[in-house]
Amino acid sequence: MKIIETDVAIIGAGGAGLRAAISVAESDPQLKVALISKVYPMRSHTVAAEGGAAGVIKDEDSFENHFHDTVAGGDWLSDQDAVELFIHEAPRELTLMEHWGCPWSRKPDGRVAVRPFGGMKIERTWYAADKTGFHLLHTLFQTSLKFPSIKRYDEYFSTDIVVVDGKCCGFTAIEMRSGEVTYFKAKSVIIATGGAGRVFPFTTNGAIKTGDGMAMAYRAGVALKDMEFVQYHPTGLPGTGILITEGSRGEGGLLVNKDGYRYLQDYNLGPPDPWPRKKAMELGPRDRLSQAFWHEQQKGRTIKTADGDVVHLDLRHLGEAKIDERLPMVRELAKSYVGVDPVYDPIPVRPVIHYTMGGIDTNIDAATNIPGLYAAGECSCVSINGANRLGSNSLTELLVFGARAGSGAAEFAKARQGAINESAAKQEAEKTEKRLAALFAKEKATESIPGLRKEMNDTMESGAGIYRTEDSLQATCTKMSEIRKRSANIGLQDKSKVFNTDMAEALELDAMIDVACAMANSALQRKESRGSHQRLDFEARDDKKYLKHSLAHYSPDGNPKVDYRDVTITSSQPAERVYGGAQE
Amino acid sequence: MARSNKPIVWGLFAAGGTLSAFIFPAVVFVIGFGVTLGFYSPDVFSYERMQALAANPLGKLCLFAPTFLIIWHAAHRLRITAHDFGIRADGLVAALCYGSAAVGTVAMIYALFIA
Amino acid sequence: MSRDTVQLEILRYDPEKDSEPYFSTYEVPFNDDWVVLDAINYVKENLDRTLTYRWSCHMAVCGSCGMVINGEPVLSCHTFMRDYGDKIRIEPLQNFPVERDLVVVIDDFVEKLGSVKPYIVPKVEKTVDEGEYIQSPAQLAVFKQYTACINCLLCYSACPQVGLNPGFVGPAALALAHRYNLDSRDVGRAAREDVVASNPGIWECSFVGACSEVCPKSVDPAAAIQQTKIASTVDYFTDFLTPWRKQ
Amino acid sequence: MSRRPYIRPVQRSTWWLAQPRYIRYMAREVTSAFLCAYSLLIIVGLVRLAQGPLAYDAFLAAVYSTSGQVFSLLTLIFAIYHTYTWFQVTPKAMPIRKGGKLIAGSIIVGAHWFVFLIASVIILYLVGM
Ligand SMILES: Cc1cc2nc3c(=O)[nH]c(=O)nc-3n(C[C@H](O)[C@H](O)[C@H](O)COP(=O)(O)OP(=O)(O)OC[C@H]3O[C@@H](n4cnc5c(N)ncnc54)[C@H](O)[C@@H]3O)c2cc1C
Ligand code: SF4
Ligand code: F3S
Ligand code: FES
Repeated sequence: MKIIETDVAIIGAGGAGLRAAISVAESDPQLKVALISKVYPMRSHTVAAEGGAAGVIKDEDSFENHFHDTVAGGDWLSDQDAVELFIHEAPRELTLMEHWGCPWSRKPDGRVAVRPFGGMKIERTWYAADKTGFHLLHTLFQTSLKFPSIKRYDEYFSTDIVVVDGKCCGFTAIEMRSGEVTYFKAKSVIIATGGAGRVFPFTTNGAIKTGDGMAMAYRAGVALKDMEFVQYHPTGLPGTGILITEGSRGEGGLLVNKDGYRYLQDYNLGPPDPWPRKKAMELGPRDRLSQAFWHEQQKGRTIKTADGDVVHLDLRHLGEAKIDERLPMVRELAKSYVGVDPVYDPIPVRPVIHYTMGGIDTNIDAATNIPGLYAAGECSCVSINGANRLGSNSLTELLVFGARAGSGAAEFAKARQGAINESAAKQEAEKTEKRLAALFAKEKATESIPGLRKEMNDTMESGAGIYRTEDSLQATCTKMSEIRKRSANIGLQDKSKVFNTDMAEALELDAMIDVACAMANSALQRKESRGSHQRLDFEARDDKKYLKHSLAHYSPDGNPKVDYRDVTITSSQPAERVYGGAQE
Repeated sequence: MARSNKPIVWGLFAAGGTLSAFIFPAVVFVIGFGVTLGFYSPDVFSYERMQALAANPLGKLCLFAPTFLIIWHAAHRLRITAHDFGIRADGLVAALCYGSAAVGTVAMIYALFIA
Repeated sequence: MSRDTVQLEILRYDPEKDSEPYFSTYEVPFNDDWVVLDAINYVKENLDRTLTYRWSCHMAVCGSCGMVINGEPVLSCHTFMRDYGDKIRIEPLQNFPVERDLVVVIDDFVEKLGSVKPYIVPKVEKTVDEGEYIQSPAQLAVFKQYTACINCLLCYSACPQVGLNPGFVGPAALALAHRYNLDSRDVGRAAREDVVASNPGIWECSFVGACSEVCPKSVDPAAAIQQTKIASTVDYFTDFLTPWRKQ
Repeated sequence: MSRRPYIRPVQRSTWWLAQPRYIRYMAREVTSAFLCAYSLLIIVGLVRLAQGPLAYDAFLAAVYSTSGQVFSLLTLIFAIYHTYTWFQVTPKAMPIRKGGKLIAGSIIVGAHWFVFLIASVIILYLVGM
């Protein structure tokens, strides 16, 4: 086994991982940073984010506003100390990105422009046309090239965290091109592996978002927090699940049902003003909009297509010039993938799995309960997003907490006492090698990887979708633990060492099963409706029992133990979430 | 890596390319077909007239400058084209191309300014 | 024309088994809405688990699924089956070593990308507390197009000079250098010239223009390179004529 | 080591036959051969001119001979192709902005052709004067 020694190792080179790497490099150029990613950094899924990143910048806006929008948007499940820190750091991080060259869209006076976003009281979403994530990611990647202390290991697939005597001592990863298992011996480790949308069949998430890092931390003994909260985005293209950014509604796009009626007014989101009113109608929060779709569908007022039911997103009244200036990518995507030019026709859209609010349990410093192990970005749950993330908060989150994880991990690495017990760590690391060898050696596989993956996707959609019930969740939990068992019988048809994607898919499936089990079980046990977690059998929010974070603890049989922790409340007591005209 | 000295030849290439784009079709037409198609009377290119042109300082310049730029344009592009055709002896090719352009330039100087 | 199936001829190469690449043919269902990547995924899920290729976003933005389809470098997630006939020939990107099947080795490109110093060298250092640099929409428009590169490498596959001269820094990297050179916040041009204006830099480009023709994001690297050539030539002569100005 | 990246050979001298766009490129590059030859012809003419009337008239006769005419015709075709390709790419090499907006390439190309026409007329006129 190859051993690579470093001070700080970062798994994942998306927005969060790159930000963390730069943060380490800036805090101490002497520290060696290893940045590991299963794809080249610029392929990370941060690249797909379109709409923008939130941070208070306008004079008429305030930190209180951003705080309140975030906490209320999260249905009071956010930790308010974390939110406070987040909103204060947000404009600083976004400004820093500007200094590093991010081509933010500008106002005529040359200052950064902001646009409205769902659930936000005032425009505070910084954007770079409708390719914000793309620009952030490339700016971060290119800036990272400036630092000689950052050494990248591209296309290394990381598999297991190595823990010795309760402390994190690095992790193992497979170099895709050679198939070789490598032990990264590190004083501190940051997990920044992104979300897990691929657990579901219809998602905006790229093929790489399979929850690997969540599963690694989970198996190593870190709880997965609030996993029942999975966000549907109301406007995905049917068939592919390609996202039509919320920016399109921020610019004034309208949602109408098969009768051309702006149905959101029937769900406490009105009045239907012709202009975009903040926090109302099309600019309501994502959970409410996706749920409204479900109700319309029940009432038979959606439009039937070969790729499922849709509603229409109408941008025509914006005119060609504005669409081309502000939403060029939306136009391009709609034209290519559904054959609709939004200048002339409304775009068919439907809710699509988008974001995992839950993730690796960390404190406000991005640290997990294992000393030396940190997490940031979508894979983590510092708890700013609560039960429903507001659009454009997560790009900012990965900057703020990526940076924080970086400085925390740097401090930890410098202060760490005593050498890593290499032989014990190597022994741990060798387990990965053995597991892999067994996978390659298996001759008679009775389960297929795509087959099992499809079964998982289907049961998650049918049982743990927009609306959930005891029965549906119970069925999914049972099915998931069956899938967990059957997954022991998968094998590889590809036995090559070089760039074996059959193997990668097997490992990803393994991770997704763990994550799915945590989601389904956490959802089953939360007997209330809150944010994105809506139960038809418990329609009300229940603050007495469930103003709490759920914590799923790993169990090999796929039935995690779930316990709870109080939410941190500083200044905002739980209240009703009101949107639409009623808010004023 | 070191900065290249190619700007010298590339500058000539670009200037010659631009100039020839504007005037060369007309020039070729005039020389090749002006008389044979009956566009001009034959004495337009008579020895006396041309001699007078070449004796005039402005005429000298009009003959020399464009031809100079165009031949250097062509020499540089030929060098690259040789490479595109798989000839790898770039040093030799460069010497030949630029060498010929230099010889042409000297010949012109001789014809216009010395002889 | 309605069809039931389409044949995919895919270049295969497994370094552990094959001495050189060969084509395998797969029959896949025809689907009007499918991009070619969907058909390849169909093969991987149903016909051959060993087929190896890269992809992630399925929305033409991550840049990982570049392939040569019927001779033309394209993004397979943005190329529709309906635009092809009954046979589709799929090969890895040209001008890169083939690691396995459709996966090529791009280390060399990543190295070159870094070599042009693709980051802001600020004119005046500002702290975060001093706020953002002022940049007008017009100043932004000057370089915006060159920020759109997704590093898909279709241009490296299309450019013959990349194949003929392995040292050539190449279109995308040079376009990125140009992007920073044009940014009103940046003063790093002189530092970038070491690589950009060297022989393997812009001077290896003979303006074939294929790079811009295949670019899925309208970056137009050919334009970037020609503009850089002009600027570098002007620099060269200014330096030559006014030697005292050189630091 | 199981890695063994396969390097596909590059056709050093015939690569350009692979695609129409490469052929178009090579046609453009080959214009230089004609431009070169014709400039040499002009230079020879100038030298002949310096050598006296006999030499010069022989030169003119060569230009007007059949092979001379064929050569001129070929050169004319390639010269026009050179002009076409050169104008076509100028908007790329020298984009012009006005008020933050790029001026359309077709306008720049059109302006070039316009100047080309005027220049050609002037040349034709001046020579005949
Ligand atoms: C289509 C879309 C649009 C969005 N729009 C917005 C928006 O407008 N505003 C907003 O705020 N948010 C938006 N989001 C959400 C936001 O983009 C993501 O939450 C965020 O980018 C996640 O970043 P990350 O750094 O955590 O993870 P990613 O960018 O997903 O990066 C994960 C990294 O981890 C690596 N990795 C994963 N597993 C392994 C492994 N096993 N071994 C090694 N490396 C591994 C990957 O290679 C990758 O480098 C959007 C999301 C999507 C999908
Ligand atoms: S310039 Fe265009 S073709 Fe080249 S890598 Fe960038 S996006 Fe791809
Ligand atoms: S194709 Fe190649 S030669 Fe130049 S213009 Fe583009 S880089
Ligand atoms: S899969 Fe991302 S560009 Fe094609």
